[in-house]
Amino acid sequence: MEVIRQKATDSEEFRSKQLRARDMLRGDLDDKDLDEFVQERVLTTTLEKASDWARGNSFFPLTFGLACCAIEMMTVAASRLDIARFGYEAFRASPRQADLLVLSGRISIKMAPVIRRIYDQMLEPKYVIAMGACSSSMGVFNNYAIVPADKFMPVDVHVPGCPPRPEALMHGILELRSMVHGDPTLGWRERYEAEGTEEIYPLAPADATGVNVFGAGGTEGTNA
Amino acid sequence: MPDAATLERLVGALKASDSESVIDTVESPGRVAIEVKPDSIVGSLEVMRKAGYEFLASVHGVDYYPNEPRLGVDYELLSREACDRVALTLRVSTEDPHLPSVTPAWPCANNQEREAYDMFGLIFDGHPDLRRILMPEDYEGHPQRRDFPIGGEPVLFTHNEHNVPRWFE
Amino acid sequence: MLSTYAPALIFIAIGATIGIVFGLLNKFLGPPPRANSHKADPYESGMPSEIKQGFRFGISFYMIAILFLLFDIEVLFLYPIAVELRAFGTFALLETITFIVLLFVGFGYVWRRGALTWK
Amino acid sequence: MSTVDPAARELSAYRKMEESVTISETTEFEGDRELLTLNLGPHHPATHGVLRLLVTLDGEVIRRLQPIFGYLHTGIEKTAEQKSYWKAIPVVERMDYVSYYFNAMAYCGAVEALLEVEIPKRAQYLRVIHLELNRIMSHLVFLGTSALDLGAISVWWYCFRERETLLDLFEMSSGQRMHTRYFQIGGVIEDIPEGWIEQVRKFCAIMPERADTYGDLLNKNEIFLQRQRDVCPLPAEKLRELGVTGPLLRAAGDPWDLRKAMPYSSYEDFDFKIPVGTKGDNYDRFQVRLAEVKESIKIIVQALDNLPDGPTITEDRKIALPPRHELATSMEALIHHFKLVTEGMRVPAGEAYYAIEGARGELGCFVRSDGSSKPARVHMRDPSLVNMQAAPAATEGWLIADMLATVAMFDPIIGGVDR
Repeated sequence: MEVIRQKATDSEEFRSKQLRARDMLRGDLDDKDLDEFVQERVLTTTLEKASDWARGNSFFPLTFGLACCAIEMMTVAASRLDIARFGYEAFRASPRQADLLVLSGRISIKMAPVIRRIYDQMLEPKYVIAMGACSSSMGVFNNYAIVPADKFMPVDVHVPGCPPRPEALMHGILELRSMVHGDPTLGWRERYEAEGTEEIYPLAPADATGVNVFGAGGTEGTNA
Repeated sequence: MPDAATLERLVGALKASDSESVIDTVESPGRVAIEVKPDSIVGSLEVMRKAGYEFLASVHGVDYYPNEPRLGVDYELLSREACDRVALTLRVSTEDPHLPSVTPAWPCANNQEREAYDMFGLIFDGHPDLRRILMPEDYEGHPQRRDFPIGGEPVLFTHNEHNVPRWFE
Repeated sequence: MLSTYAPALIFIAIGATIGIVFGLLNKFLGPPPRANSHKADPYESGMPSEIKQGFRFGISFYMIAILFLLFDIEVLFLYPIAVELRAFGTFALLETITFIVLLFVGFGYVWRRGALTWK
Repeated sequence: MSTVDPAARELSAYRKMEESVTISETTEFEGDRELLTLNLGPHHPATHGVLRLLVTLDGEVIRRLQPIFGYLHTGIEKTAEQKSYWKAIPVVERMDYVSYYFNAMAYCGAVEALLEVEIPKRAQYLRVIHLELNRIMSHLVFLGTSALDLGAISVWWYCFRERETLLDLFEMSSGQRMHTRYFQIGGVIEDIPEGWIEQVRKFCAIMPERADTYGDLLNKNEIFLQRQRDVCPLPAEKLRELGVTGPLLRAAGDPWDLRKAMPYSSYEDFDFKIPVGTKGDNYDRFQVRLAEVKESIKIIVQALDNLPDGPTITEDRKIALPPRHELATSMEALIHHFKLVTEGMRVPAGEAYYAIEGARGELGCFVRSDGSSKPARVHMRDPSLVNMQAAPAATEGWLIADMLATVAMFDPIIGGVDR
């Protein structure tokens, strides 16, 4: 959205702007000043940016509580930290009417197909937030029963924490909003153009001498 | 934790009803567990009920992995007048994990026996609806046995990073 | 004769066009729908559902629906009276009262017959 | 993410059963009325978590209710066997995620019973205060969400406002809002900061009249009364036979409360009453929990009044970490610290079953140790798993709306059920 707000350089100019706005409200501005006043404020944007702007500011989250993070998700919509200030308090129960799926809790292997089906049944501009460590990366329970969300569905924002504070989830949703508006907050690598500096062996040499603290490193956890 | 006298009385009552049912009593701080033969568990629980222990708090499986017979089942009993707890245990081997179900006499053990079946593979004969309760019904293996791998994913270190190339995407 | 009905017709035309336009707007504005197999499945709280279109439901649902429809339409008749009650004079008021009393007689009958209790 | 076309892959018996929701192939008939089997499935606004209710309906009347669990099974008991004793506390706390202090208390109690360690009086009082605060918070979450199910959303706003003040207290005393890991084996991690007692007193001053406002909001609400009074009652004998404990049993008139019957962690020092219902219907279940909030406040105030001084964790260095400043001076403290932090404490072989009065019933923890530094078996007897066995008995023959209100009153926490 090309919204160019000129910073008020000094207080007089700010004061004159206030007076002009007051005259405009009183209807004393004549046509030339009025045209210039309006000219300054007209938003010029593309249709797609406008619909993104509307979509980003009006997520309809799905009431989808799995485990402990669900209680913190309820707290986000409750009185102290109110998500209604951003317009997201319309929690819809059916996936047909919701466009934001917050995976609040740990995803067990019995629940994964159900979540995938609900995600498929949601309508098209849909976004997913993996709230908490358990849905992002199996968190505390690295065992047979838990599946991280990335394994079976695309996730847009991962909110760390176990359970994350309501402010953290709020920040995650606002991150998603800025992504939907088209200017995602850049990771530190993009911001400082530091791609390619990851210290990764492209392919570990056969005689990797790294000491294997973890044992054979196979699928079964061998620190039993 | 029943004192020595009541324990003697209980074991005597159990022996009276079924002579060789009691195998031994396991004492640990704050708890007494009377081990009985697997197929005399329903009778023993009835004896305990008459002796005042009429609330069956918990039925759960235990895996005594190194020593045989491997699988055990615990019945935690509570007497409300005497405000006292005692436990009946039994041991079953993995080759023949069959034992009589107590659900017909104690309906409170229904879900818990299904969970013991699901987690340890203990087959309760006579249980009205013995299906898996926690794992998906087509899941092979009983997860809480000691030899079942914990699963999950290995933690990524520099030495095993190449298994998951470009994980940072 | 047409001119007398002109406002109503224009009103219907505008209503229809707005309805259709909003119905189709999503085809152009919304993102292209990704066809995947499960989207059209009926939603049954996450489980695969077997409810086909023509599944039959109990008579009580139908009874309650029809009764609601009956008593709801009567309110429709009260609107024009309420708008111009002063112009129609007290005769219209008496007529409306008898109309409502008749309604209550019907409601009493339905209540006594037990059509409202859920079987 | 290649979504394989379901028809192509070979379906196992369970998937076939899952794909077609009606277990019996033909639709059932009861006399001339056709029954419909429906899923109030894992994702449903009124099931308080991922509880799946397979319901067989005759119109709106329920003929058969079958709760299906397992959609939140996290393998906590298996994970606890991989961790050393004091590392298992955070894992155990995440089972019943609304009353997390109770899980930690049951687990620590069982391990302390095995170790036969003596808990200092101050630690016992601090534990009782935190347990009762957590009971109030658990009843507030129950009250808010079940009133939400019956349409009274304003009660939900108020309850969560109180819950926020409670979480501030937990954060002040332990640094974290939920799953605080404040209970350590042998006592509490550290003493409460200054000003905490005043904050709790301020909370205890306003909470009783807040509880009355919730009562006034709902007791005179005709819709709430008609949907709760004489709905799905269960007599006490039936509940006892099904193993139900806690507020559900007390609502049916049976005053069994472990805090009074078999007091633990110095509950015998406080005098408080046990709220008991008469008919055992939904209205009694709601009232019993509301009255329990007031009783818990009485306990907290008494515990604060005569909170003894002294250590907040056992002096036995084999179990409790030595204080930091001692590490600089004494060698044994360093050795104890190093041993505890690396391998953890060794618990003598044995089995222990320690039961406490959780917010939903008897919460018992069975710990078996084989002498090593990792528990050989941790099992949590969760009240919700056993209480939910009474749900089919309570709701058969009632309408769907009553069933949803009853499941809300049973207050199952699926994290505790599925472990």
